[in-house]
Amino acid sequence: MLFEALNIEIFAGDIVQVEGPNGAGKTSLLRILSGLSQPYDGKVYFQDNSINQHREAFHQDLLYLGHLPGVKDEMTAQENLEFNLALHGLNSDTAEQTLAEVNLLGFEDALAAHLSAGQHRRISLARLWQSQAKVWILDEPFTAIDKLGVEKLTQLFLQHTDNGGCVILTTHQDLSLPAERVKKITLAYRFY
Amino acid sequence: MLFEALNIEIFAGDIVQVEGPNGAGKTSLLRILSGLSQPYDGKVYFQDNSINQHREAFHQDLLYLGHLPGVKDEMTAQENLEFNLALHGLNSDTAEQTLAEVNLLGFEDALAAHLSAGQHRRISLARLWQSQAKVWILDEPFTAIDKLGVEKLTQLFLQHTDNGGCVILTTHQDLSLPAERVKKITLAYRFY
Amino acid sequence: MTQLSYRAAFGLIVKRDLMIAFRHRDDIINPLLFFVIVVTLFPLGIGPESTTLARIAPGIIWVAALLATLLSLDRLFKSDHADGSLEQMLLSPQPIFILVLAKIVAHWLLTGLPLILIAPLLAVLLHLNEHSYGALMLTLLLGTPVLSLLGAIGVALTVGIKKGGVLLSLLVLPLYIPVLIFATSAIDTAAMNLPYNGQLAIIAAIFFASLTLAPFAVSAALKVSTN
Amino acid sequence: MTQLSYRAAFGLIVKRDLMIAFRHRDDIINPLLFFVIVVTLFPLGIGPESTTLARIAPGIIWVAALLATLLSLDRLFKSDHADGSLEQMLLSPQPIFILVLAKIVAHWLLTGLPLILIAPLLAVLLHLNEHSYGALMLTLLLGTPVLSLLGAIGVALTVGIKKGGVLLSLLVLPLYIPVLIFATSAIDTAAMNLPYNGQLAIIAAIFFASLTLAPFAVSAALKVSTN
Amino acid sequence: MMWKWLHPYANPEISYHFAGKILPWCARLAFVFLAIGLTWALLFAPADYQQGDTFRIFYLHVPAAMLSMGIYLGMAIAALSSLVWQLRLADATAAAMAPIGATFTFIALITGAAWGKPMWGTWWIWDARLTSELILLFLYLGVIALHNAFEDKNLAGKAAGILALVGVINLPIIKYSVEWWNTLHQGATVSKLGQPSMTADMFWPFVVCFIGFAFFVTALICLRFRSEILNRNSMRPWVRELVATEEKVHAV
Amino acid sequence: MQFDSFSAFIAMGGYGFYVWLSYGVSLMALALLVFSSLTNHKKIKQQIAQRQKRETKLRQAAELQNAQPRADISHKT
Ligand code: HEM
Ligand SMILES: Nc1ncnc2c1ncn2[C@@H]1O[C@H](COP(=O)(O)OP(=O)(O)OP(=O)(O)O)[C@@H](O)[C@H]1O
Ligand SMILES: Nc1ncnc2c1ncn2[C@@H]1O[C@H](COP(=O)(O)OP(=O)(O)OP(=O)(O)O)[C@@H](O)[C@H]1O
Ligand SMILES: [Mg+2]
Ligand SMILES: [Mg+2]
Repeated sequence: MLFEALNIEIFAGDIVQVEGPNGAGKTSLLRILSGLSQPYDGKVYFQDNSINQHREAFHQDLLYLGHLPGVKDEMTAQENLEFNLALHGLNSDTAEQTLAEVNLLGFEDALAAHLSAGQHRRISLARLWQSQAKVWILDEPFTAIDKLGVEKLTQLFLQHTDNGGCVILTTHQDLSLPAERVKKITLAYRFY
Repeated sequence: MLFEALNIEIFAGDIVQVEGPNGAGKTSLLRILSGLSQPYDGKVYFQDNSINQHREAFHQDLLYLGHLPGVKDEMTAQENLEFNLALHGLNSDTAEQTLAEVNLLGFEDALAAHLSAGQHRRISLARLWQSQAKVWILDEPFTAIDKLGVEKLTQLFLQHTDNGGCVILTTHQDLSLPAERVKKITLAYRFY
Repeated sequence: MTQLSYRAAFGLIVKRDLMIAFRHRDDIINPLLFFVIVVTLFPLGIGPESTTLARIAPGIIWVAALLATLLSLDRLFKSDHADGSLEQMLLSPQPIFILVLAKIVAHWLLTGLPLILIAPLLAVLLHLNEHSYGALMLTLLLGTPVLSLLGAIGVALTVGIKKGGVLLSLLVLPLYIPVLIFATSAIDTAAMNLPYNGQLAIIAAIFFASLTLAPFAVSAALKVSTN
Repeated sequence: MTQLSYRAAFGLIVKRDLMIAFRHRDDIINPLLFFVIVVTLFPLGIGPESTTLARIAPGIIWVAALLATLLSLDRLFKSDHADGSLEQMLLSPQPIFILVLAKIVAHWLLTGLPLILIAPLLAVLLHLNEHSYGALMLTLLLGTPVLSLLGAIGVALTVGIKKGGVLLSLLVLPLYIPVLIFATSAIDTAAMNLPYNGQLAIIAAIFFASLTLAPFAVSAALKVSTN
Repeated sequence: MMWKWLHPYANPEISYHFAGKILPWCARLAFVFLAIGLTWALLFAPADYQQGDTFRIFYLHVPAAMLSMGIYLGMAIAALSSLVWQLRLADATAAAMAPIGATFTFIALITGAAWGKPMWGTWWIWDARLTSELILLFLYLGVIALHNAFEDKNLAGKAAGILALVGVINLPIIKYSVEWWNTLHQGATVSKLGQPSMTADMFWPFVVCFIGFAFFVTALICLRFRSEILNRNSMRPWVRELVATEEKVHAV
Repeated sequence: MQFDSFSAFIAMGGYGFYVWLSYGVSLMALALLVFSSLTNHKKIKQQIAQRQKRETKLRQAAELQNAQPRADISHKT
């Protein structure tokens, strides 16, 4: 049992940073919110509907990125992005430009197997630039990303929330955002 | 070809931070320095001996931690640490205290499979507190580690170099160390 | 953002899986070679007399086909799970049923079909009775899709488990037994120049049953095992 | 810091591998069950006549043993590679030769030995000739370590490759053929109540040769494939 | 010393150009010998008094069978020298040889089978020689599959080299074991591979064919060796220049 | 010449199928080997050329990026 009597409401326009030491349960919380894990007790609602009952409608509005990038080594950077976009019903024609956004220009045709840890991560993050989902749930999106990349991502989050989206993320780094824009949920370390 | 005409000498007492954007070749460089990869051209020397010819002597003085923590899910935190210590010829009797150093007190008997990303990483980092190796090569040691943990590690690096060791590490975060203590090697993104 | 049509979603996944396999053409060739090598192990272990070999040929070819399919099952979901793509698929707005069916079809195209094509060669090596060739091909044609469909359930159940290799075979091999029995019995019957429609009909029934039910079982299993 | 003695390093690794296996007892039981299931598939695929079965029993038991070992080989280095422990072992100040030998010994204790213990049961199922039991046990005793040793070379070569499963069998099965041939031939000879020392001596020679050479090949292969 | 003499050929650039020079000559010689040899074999060599015109398969079958084994030996020697003396070029050679050897093994098997059907009444028997040829094919395919599985061709060469060596140690054991096995439970009653009575007018076309195939193999090894060298040295300036100039020639 | 007529040559004393099967399959296998060796060689060269092109593209992109801030400064002053 990691958390008890946790009651969160997240509105359009929120950036929510889930904080807590290692092992506090951040990943577990995000997986429950996205519907990947079933909570031991309790429910998750999206626009007043339980996410389990309206799976497809919820997923239409959800973008989740976990610890693993979900990038296939056997496909090129561009093919990976195109597949990801198409799978989520997005237009995949502009994949090349989107790759430029994440600084992968010139690597479109490189097999993902030949890219570094951070470059992998960038392929999966590229989807954010095209996404029309309202809810972004990101588990440590800055892992392996260099400073410039972190800066660019943070700006994107701002823009997304300005347009009425919301972002729920975990990270151990400080966000370079005005404090009033970020809501924090701090999970403490529970010794059962 | 990632780097050319790179000529580094590292002395006892140095903390060397290898910097560079994603895909610059930091991981590749560290793997070559530790002898895990063979360079395309060029050589690595330790105390005037080529590391390939004096493998065991070099490994006696080396501690390398890569992107992967090297922790077995099937063993408990303590068993993992004890094995790691014994494998490197260290005394494994004090494993329990060492786990306390990395804030895993109370998790000694938890199977590693049940621990979070950061806790995994902590098990593998725990070895640093016991290590008598002179050269520490650490690839993004702060990944998934919370702020307090980062602080504690940084202090340990200082202490290690004060005692005549040296630390070579990569990280995308800034080290909270006086600038004169840290040597930086900046790998640029080479467009071949 | 538009919801993809079911056909488009199905095609998208099949195309991707075929592309990945064709990038490493060995992925298609290796299970085939495994099939061939396993079949040749038996004469080496049993002895070269052609009458004995002919007698046991249907059993050997079918057992080898089961094992080759089994080894190739990993390709179905394991690597997608390991790199996080499976998670992304489950979170996509497409019906899981379609995604699963597409992956199974791609798997059959990549393993079942090649097995069928190479089987006559192995039949020659084992001196299979010449009346049996038709039955061998027909049973493989109807039977290998069943292997992919039932196998998918096993993989879906074990995908979250690290060392699933042997566990998977434990789950799946017993499910394969009916196909094995009816298929070899059809081939044996054909060798005696008797009609084997009965056995074929049963295999066909098994095929249709698993085609309609397996994708649901797989979807449910995936949700559980990625929890 | 003291350099561990070779014996201590050897013991450390063996102990660890055994411990990991015993944590998930399934790891030991599953290859065994696979062995049993594969053997039982044959009566189902071939038919129940006891003379045919007895005739082919040695071949089937041995082929099933090869396949069971093959499937369990992953345990040797794959998971250690996936979580980074292999890297740590290669960077430890212990001679790689010792570490490799220890891992192979642990693997044999966990798969070869149980196979030997359960083999008589399967021999009964297949109506093996009663003169052959001794030969079956002796050939398994000498032969299964060879399977672990040669298999280790294959795993070491493919450890860095993602979809190594089938590739591994391609590399390893041809190398297993001599053991298969001599072992089954010994059992067949024993069934005729003739002496089979010749075959046993050859298997023993293969065993000693691979015991001395395989660890070196494995070390070299590991260095290449983790590069 | 020998090493001094070998030294220039251990340089990839020099050996690339050297292979490029001998390639056309080998190709021409192969063409001439094969044209003469195969015409001779098909049109002018006498039919065997027992086997009739099926004997014309002999002129393909035996050279292919002999080369299939010879190439494996060559590959293993190359792999050994690469491991012992760290000659990077040697494992490029070994890698170049594997697909060629596999093709010849395949030809030996197919021609043998096509010969066996009329002579023995069956495409295949589990005879010692046949079985070990089949296993040889598996060993080749293993080496090729392993080589393909690695992205980095330098590593691929080393790994495939280790496997080729392990295989070559096993080859005599396999051969011996298969013979042992076969003599022990020999049940098939088909005639053994007959030692044909070779007359001169059958022998000479065979020799010409064999030489032709040998040149053919050498030419192919040169060609594939060149590809391997390029693949392994793609970052070297000389390769980049070479490719760039050829690109320009094509563009014009 | 061992054969009286072309049809006798094709028939090969009744063994035509086997002889021509052998020769046909062998020639095809060898042709395939030659073809794949040649295309492989070409493909490798193409890959190297393609990579070179990509690198020049990247280098130009990098130069452009480096040039831009300077252009800004000159604009201001
Ligand atoms: C698939 C079937 C066959 C295979 C795999 C096969 C394989 C071989 C091999 C490995 C050799 C050895 C070459 C050497 O010693 O250097 C050989 C030689 C030979 N084979 Fe076959 N063979 C097959 C069928 C046949 C048949 C059906 C015949 C004729 C009836 C035949 C006639 C010969 C002859 C005459 C030689 C040369 C013997 C010598 O002088 O060493 N082979 N074959
Ligand atoms: N297996 C590989 N084959 C070919 N190229 C590779 C391979 N692995 C990495 N590279 C290339 O080498 C370069 C350096 O990779 P490396 O992993 O060393 O980067 P890094 O500096 O550690 O990056 P990050 O900060 O993202 O971890 C990358 O540009 C990548 O394209
Ligand atoms: N499979 C599991 N079985 C049992 N307990 C688990 C399992 N996975 C995680 N836990 C426990 O749940 C707690 C929370 O884990 P979680 O991964 O959510 O942490 P986290 O906050 O994401 O940590 P980190 O910052 O290290 O990523 C941990 O204390 C861990 O012990
Ligand atoms: Mg986490
Ligand atoms: Mg890195």
